[in-house]
Amino acid sequence: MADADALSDRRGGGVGRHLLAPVRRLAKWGTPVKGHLRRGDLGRALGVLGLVVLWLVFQAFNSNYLSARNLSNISVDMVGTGMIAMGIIVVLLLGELDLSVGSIAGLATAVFAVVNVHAGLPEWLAVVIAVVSGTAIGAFQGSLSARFGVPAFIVTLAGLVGWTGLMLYILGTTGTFNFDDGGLVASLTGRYFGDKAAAYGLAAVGVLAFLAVSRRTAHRRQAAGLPSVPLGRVVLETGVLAALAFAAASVLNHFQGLPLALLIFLAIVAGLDHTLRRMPFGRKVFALGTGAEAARRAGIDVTAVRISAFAVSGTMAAVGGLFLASPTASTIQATSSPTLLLNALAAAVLGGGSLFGGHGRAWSVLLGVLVIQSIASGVALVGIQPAVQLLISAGVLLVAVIAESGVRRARTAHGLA
Amino acid sequence: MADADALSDRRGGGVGRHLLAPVRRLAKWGTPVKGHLRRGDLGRALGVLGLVVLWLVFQAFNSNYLSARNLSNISVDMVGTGMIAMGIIVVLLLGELDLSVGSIAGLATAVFAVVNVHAGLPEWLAVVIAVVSGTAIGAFQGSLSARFGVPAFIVTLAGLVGWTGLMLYILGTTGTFNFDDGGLVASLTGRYFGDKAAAYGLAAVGVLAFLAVSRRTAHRRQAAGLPSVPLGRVVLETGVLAALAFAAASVLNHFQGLPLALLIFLAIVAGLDHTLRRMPFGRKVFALGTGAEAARRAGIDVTAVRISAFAVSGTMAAVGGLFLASPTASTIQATSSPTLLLNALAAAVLGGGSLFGGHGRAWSVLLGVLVIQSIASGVALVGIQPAVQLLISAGVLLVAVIAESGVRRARTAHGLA
Amino acid sequence: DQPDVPHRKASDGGFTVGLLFPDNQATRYENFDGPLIEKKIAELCGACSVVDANAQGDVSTQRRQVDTMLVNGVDVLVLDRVDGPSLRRSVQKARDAGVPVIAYDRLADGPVSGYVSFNDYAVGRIQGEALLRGMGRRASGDRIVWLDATVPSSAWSTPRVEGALSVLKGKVDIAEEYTIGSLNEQDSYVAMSAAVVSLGPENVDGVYALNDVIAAGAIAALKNAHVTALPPVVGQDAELSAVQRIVKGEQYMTAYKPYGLQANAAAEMAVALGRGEKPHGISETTVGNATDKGIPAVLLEPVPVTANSIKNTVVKDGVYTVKQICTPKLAEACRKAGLL
Amino acid sequence: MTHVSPPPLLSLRAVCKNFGALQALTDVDLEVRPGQVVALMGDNGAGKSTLVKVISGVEPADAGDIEWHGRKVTLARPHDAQRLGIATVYQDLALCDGLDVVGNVFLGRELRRSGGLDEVEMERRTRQLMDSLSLKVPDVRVPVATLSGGQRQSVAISRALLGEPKLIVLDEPTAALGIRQSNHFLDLIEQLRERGVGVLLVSHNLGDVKAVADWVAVLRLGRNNGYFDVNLTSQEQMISAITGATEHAVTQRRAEAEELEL
Amino acid sequence: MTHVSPPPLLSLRAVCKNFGALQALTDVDLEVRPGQVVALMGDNGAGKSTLVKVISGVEPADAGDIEWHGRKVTLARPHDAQRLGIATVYQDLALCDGLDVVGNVFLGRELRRSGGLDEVEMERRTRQLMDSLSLKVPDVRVPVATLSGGQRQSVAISRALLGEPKLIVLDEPTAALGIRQSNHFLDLIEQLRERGVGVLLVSHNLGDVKAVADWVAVLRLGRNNGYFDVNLTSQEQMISAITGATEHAVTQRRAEAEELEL
Ligand SMILES: Nc1ncnc2c1ncn2[C@@H]1O[C@H](COP(=O)(O)OP(=O)(O)OP(=O)(O)O)[C@@H](O)[C@H]1O
Ligand SMILES: Nc1ncnc2c1ncn2[C@@H]1O[C@H](COP(=O)(O)OP(=O)(O)OP(=O)(O)O)[C@@H](O)[C@H]1O
Ligand SMILES: [Mg+2]
Ligand SMILES: [Mg+2]
Repeated sequence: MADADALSDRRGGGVGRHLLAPVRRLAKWGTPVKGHLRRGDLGRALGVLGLVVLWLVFQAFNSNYLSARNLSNISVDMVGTGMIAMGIIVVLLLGELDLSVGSIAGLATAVFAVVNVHAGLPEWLAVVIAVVSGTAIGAFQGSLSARFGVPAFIVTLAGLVGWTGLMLYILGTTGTFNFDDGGLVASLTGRYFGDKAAAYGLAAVGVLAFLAVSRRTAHRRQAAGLPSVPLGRVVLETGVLAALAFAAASVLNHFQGLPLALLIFLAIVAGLDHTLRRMPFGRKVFALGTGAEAARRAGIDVTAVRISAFAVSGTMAAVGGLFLASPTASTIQATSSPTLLLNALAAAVLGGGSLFGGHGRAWSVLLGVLVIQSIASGVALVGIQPAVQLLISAGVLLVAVIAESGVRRARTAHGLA
Repeated sequence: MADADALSDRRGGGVGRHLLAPVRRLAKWGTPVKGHLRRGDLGRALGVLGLVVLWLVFQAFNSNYLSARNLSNISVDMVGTGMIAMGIIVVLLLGELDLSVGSIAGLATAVFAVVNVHAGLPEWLAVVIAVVSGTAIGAFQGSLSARFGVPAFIVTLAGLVGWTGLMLYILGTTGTFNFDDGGLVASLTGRYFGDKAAAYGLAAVGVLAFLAVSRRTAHRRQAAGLPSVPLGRVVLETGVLAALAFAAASVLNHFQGLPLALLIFLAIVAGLDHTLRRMPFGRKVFALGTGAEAARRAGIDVTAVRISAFAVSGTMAAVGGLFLASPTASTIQATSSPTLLLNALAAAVLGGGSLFGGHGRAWSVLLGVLVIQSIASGVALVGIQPAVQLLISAGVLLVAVIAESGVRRARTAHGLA
Repeated sequence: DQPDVPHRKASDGGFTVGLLFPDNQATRYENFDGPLIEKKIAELCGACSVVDANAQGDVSTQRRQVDTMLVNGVDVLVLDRVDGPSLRRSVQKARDAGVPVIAYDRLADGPVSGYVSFNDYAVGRIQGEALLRGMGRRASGDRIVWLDATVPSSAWSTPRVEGALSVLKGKVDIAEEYTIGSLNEQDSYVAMSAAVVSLGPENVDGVYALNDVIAAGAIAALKNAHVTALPPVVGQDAELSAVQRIVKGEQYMTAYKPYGLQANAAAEMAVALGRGEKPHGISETTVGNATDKGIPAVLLEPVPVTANSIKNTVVKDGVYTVKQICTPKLAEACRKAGLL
Repeated sequence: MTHVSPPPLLSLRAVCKNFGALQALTDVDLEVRPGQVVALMGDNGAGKSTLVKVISGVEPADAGDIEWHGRKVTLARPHDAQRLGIATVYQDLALCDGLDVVGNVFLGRELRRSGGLDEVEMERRTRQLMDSLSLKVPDVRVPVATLSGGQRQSVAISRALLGEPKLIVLDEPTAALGIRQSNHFLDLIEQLRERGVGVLLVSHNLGDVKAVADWVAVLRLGRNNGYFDVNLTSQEQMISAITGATEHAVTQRRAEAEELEL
Repeated sequence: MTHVSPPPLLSLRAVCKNFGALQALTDVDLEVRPGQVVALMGDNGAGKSTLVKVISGVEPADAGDIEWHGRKVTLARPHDAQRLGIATVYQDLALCDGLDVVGNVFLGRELRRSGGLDEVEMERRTRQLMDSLSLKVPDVRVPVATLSGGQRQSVAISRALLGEPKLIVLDEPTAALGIRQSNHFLDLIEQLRERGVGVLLVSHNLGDVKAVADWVAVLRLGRNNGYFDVNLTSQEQMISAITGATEHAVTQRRAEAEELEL
């Protein structure tokens, strides 16, 4: 009663300065049960299911589909698109879109070819120049968008056309360019680690790292008195991961071993995942994506973050372009940029990288691009005509977003928004 | 003092129910001076200035540029892109983007050709079917976006690729299709009203209509006790409009007279402008663009409005496609859709159609597309190489958005946001 | 930079020829056709001038380029149309303006005054013959992979396919057949990789590739699949990189179309038409398109290029110099092929 | 007594609403009669705004019955509520930032005349409405995004008052209003009551509530926690119910009273 | 007297801010000293939030001087204000809707440990902070978009209290808070005062202001309209200044006093 008095008194405009006696704590009724359904689980489960169904369907059409050779091919061929998709994820997290990635990829290969073949610079330097020009282009687009407050989709639509124009201009009358098919870029997709220990070793390292990080986090949370993931779940997750990793390693070893391209891809995915989820840069990207003005008021240099994100996207596009150019040792065709963009975006979306800011893990791109490349490979093996291939690509993107939207709704309904 | 008492009393939790005596009205200190700078004026002035500069530059390069023949050509050639741009404006007002317009335009021409030439339906029916298929595609994309809560740029990116695939599929191995070059569609851009009275009459009707509407609005506002545009300004505006309209009519009459395409375009622009600014549908589009949840809570059927807007965009894309196909009497090339999209978007943005919802008049597209087509014509006359043309297209879009952003900021600074 | 030529024939006999090229995917237009035609016209008519434009694969661009050339007052058009919709209205427009149109490489619809191209049936035939020869040398199986384009815009690619089949039918087994969406190496690579997975790397005995770009992608795929003894691959166009692959022994053959002959024929026709003469003297045959019959035509014969005929074909015609072909890395292979 | 009195304007029975595992509303009952001002109070996160959204059709209930004039209705969309005559001022206002004041006030029920919208009449009425409420905005033609917090709230209130709502639901409508505006607004609520409009007022301000409300319904942790006659209940009792200091006494009494009535 | 007292923490002199033709602030002066709670009052649209944004560097002033500890400073970006030790609760809260509570509280000053962010420690401290303020959210790991109005305000307040601000600027911080939470918050302001923190409190609630403020600065139509010692001024005087009933008396007195001081 004394409490209540004090309350009404103060609220009622009295001048007294009673200190409110501590009141009973509210019951903690609101904590949702999250143990059994962590964010993204549903999406990943759906993705894996979809992948399995796809594989079985294509296998029924062509019995070589699930051969070690073809699976290994898929694991290499997906890297180019996957790299581009990872860049797109960063931009999607900002709540923006980069339509120019396909063109940047093409332009980067042209820059590489011209600098290497025409100007005669060594390959490694040409690679650096090509990648840095991707970075610069991304940063340029990002800064235009940030400084003039112009939506990125417009700036990058101009890029989609403009960088293609620049590429054609650089290639000049030749239209296309071949480079050394025994060189550095060509070996990006041509090199395999034949030693069986390589693939298995990588699988083992990955599984152990996962286990170590999970356990350490759980310990620290317990020490801080916070709820933590139960041991059972960690064991389960580690088991699933180990099964997948060693199965994949075994398949790869049945063909030519661990591809260099895959190794690089996994390393970059791991790095990007860590950057996005565990580093301040990633937090800033998320913040901008879900509230640009709030982020600005929190003292975040909004322009810098935006420019960096687009620079990452441009860089990854250039890297992806080099991987895509690697097998044929020739520049990427200018006309293919919309399809490239579409595939990369579909991979990013399929991987569960929500388009609405706030979600999206780099790891999930791995799943997304695996699905996309599995479809591409199946379509090629079955020999579907190109017009229909375009329809299929479009359909896959649509299915991806609709599935993603379903997952998002399920998540919201479970209070995990 | 009695007032103050009542105030503090009530605020302070008293149970009395005094009626607050009327208080002195606040001074109307906040009304910004708007007479001299109405919304959009700055953008339009900048646009006209840019157009004049462009014309002079191209004329310096090629003395045939400002010939009546070329100007008349421009007025006809701009119609296809202009139609598409008008559809884009509606979607931009929603705060969305339709990337598929170029592909829909191409697909519509393919549908027309197949239905007309292959199936042998009469031309008018084939036109209706082609346009309706554009409407249906737009509505389909809009409903996917609305029902699944998927950003339209993704759905329409899938469309950009998918409809091209469908077009190629429809055209089959032929890759292209020709239709009657003396028929209805061909005459869309081929027909002129040679009678001098036609062009001048249209100019006169337009000017008089503007004057009548302005005066009536001013009268009604005065009658309702609201501030209204002063007579002097109306006279000035009418004068400027009359000068422009009669100059244009005279140029057209120096070539072959009033083009049918231009007449249709002006009629559709007028209709769309009225719909967007003076009809409930337009208001709903604006509302959704600046606050979808608020619009929903206001009882607006958000899904229906979204679907309608995309249906308009699809329809206009199909119509634009027919106009673009008209001069060659053949289907539009599948590969041209990104450039088409770019040009239409640039026209929409250049015209001052803000991308951030809330602004954008259909009339301004006229200016935007005139600029775009003037550049296209000039670039062709001067003989610039295609790779550089792509760079120029991209540059124009960038300049457009940067200018638009400048105008927007100036507007905000003048409290007209 | 374009001279203001008065509309009809100038008194000194000089006039302007407009060249319209479709795209720059292939290297030939800017490197060969354009310069060669220009050179020949200069030879035949000193006072004449040439303007050119490239539509970069877009039909609307090409239409506008025709309009522009008419506005600028050219007297003859040499039109290599975009591979797609015809430019019937543009051709008609030119005819209405009194400007004759020569269809170059690809036949356009409308009132065309002349046609210069290669015999596509023969292209297919020599590709087929070479493939058989190459496979015979290996004497393994008879399974070939057929890589072709999706836009075989009827007029020029169907005869090629017929020509090739006329040789190959019954002699080989077309084990896998792929339509390449767009003519680039990446798409070809994807298709060939699929073929290798389907057939097994050791079961590809020959590859029919539409042209050299497709051949390049196919060879890359075979190499990446670690096929050590490459099967014979045939292509078309005699691109420099293809000639180099032939030197290296990766590609078996390319169908070389001596652009010089084609350019000369077109230039002769253009000059004749520009002077108001009939071009029938130059042509050996006539063809018909969708609208017109009896178009005077020059159909030239392609030449197969294999390792031992490089010297006598592309090098002899001055298309490429030995120095261009034999980069330092290829020196060894060049010596083997007798180029160095 | 029950069979002679007309059925309440709005009555909710056992309304539930979950957000995933979180039970925002559990078996909530509520009644509002014409000419009655019912205040809805409760701690932060008690579920008041969720209940408001249920009544406005913005976020339909998961379970429970809603009756309007004694007849069962479904409120699945905002449109459903509006058609019945329910007007709402949301806690987050829900204005279209880019539309001007006139556009927001008339959104969804624009006045028309031959040939399109009647902008002149809408502007005139908006000015009139805002003047009559002593709500001030610099200009009715500026986008609401540029308005101050209180001015925005004024626009939302004007919007709700337009037309002739039968039930007006107000979610903390005076939170951003100035002293004078608040008082004027409270007067307005009384005028509404006199015109027979039902009012559901969410507020944290006991003073305001005591000043205008007839009844106070208290929510606590998503459940009913008391229903008081303002004139017969002390502030202390209400605060106890809101903060949970005493959960039984009052609820008990109310429950018994209800049992008798049925 | 002037030369012995330390310079004020923050002092504004002749600050002006225009939005186009609209003069939102005209020659506004204001001082806050360490350990002082200054309330900023005024009618809706008086310019209070605009002044708050000027002080926080969100919308820099067009003219006028800002001094911090007697030294002239430029507040061109939010970052500038933060570096000085100014923490702000905005009227519109300015939270990142998609980030969770922990993410919002620590936004822009995340804790790090080797290898990245220290999520565990941030979560622990957030829980601690919210508990100590008796501010309740269902879970510190849900996105703030799903929180109730009051819960969101709690997050914004926690955010401002984190670290050791020297000046804390509060724009209607209790507008959405419940009774208990409001009171607890007012206690907190007193604790801040005792720790020597300067507080600028924007509020429409005379009760709250009288309860915690030392001084009341009144804005009217974007200009200073009085500066009162809370203990020496009646509510009526303040209301008059706010609503403009009497514009001279008080301002006059204050102006004279200032002249003497200078
Ligand atoms: N969309 C949503 N998703 C998940 N949880 C939600 C959602 N909306 C509300 N909640 C939760 O439901 C509970 C009740 O919220 P509500 O907004 O109804 O509270 P309130 O009584 O209006 O509080 P306040 O006085 O702070 O406005 C809160 O715990 C809130 O976190
Ligand atoms: N960005 C802006 N553009 C134009 N005018 C603005 C802008 N921001 C504020 N204003 C105007 O400036 C004036 C002061 O607004 P401000 O938000 O400072 O008022 P306030 O005192 O905080 O009012 P409240 O008590 O309602 O929150 C208002 O008339 C408002 O319309
Ligand atoms: Mg609430
Ligand atoms: Mg304010």
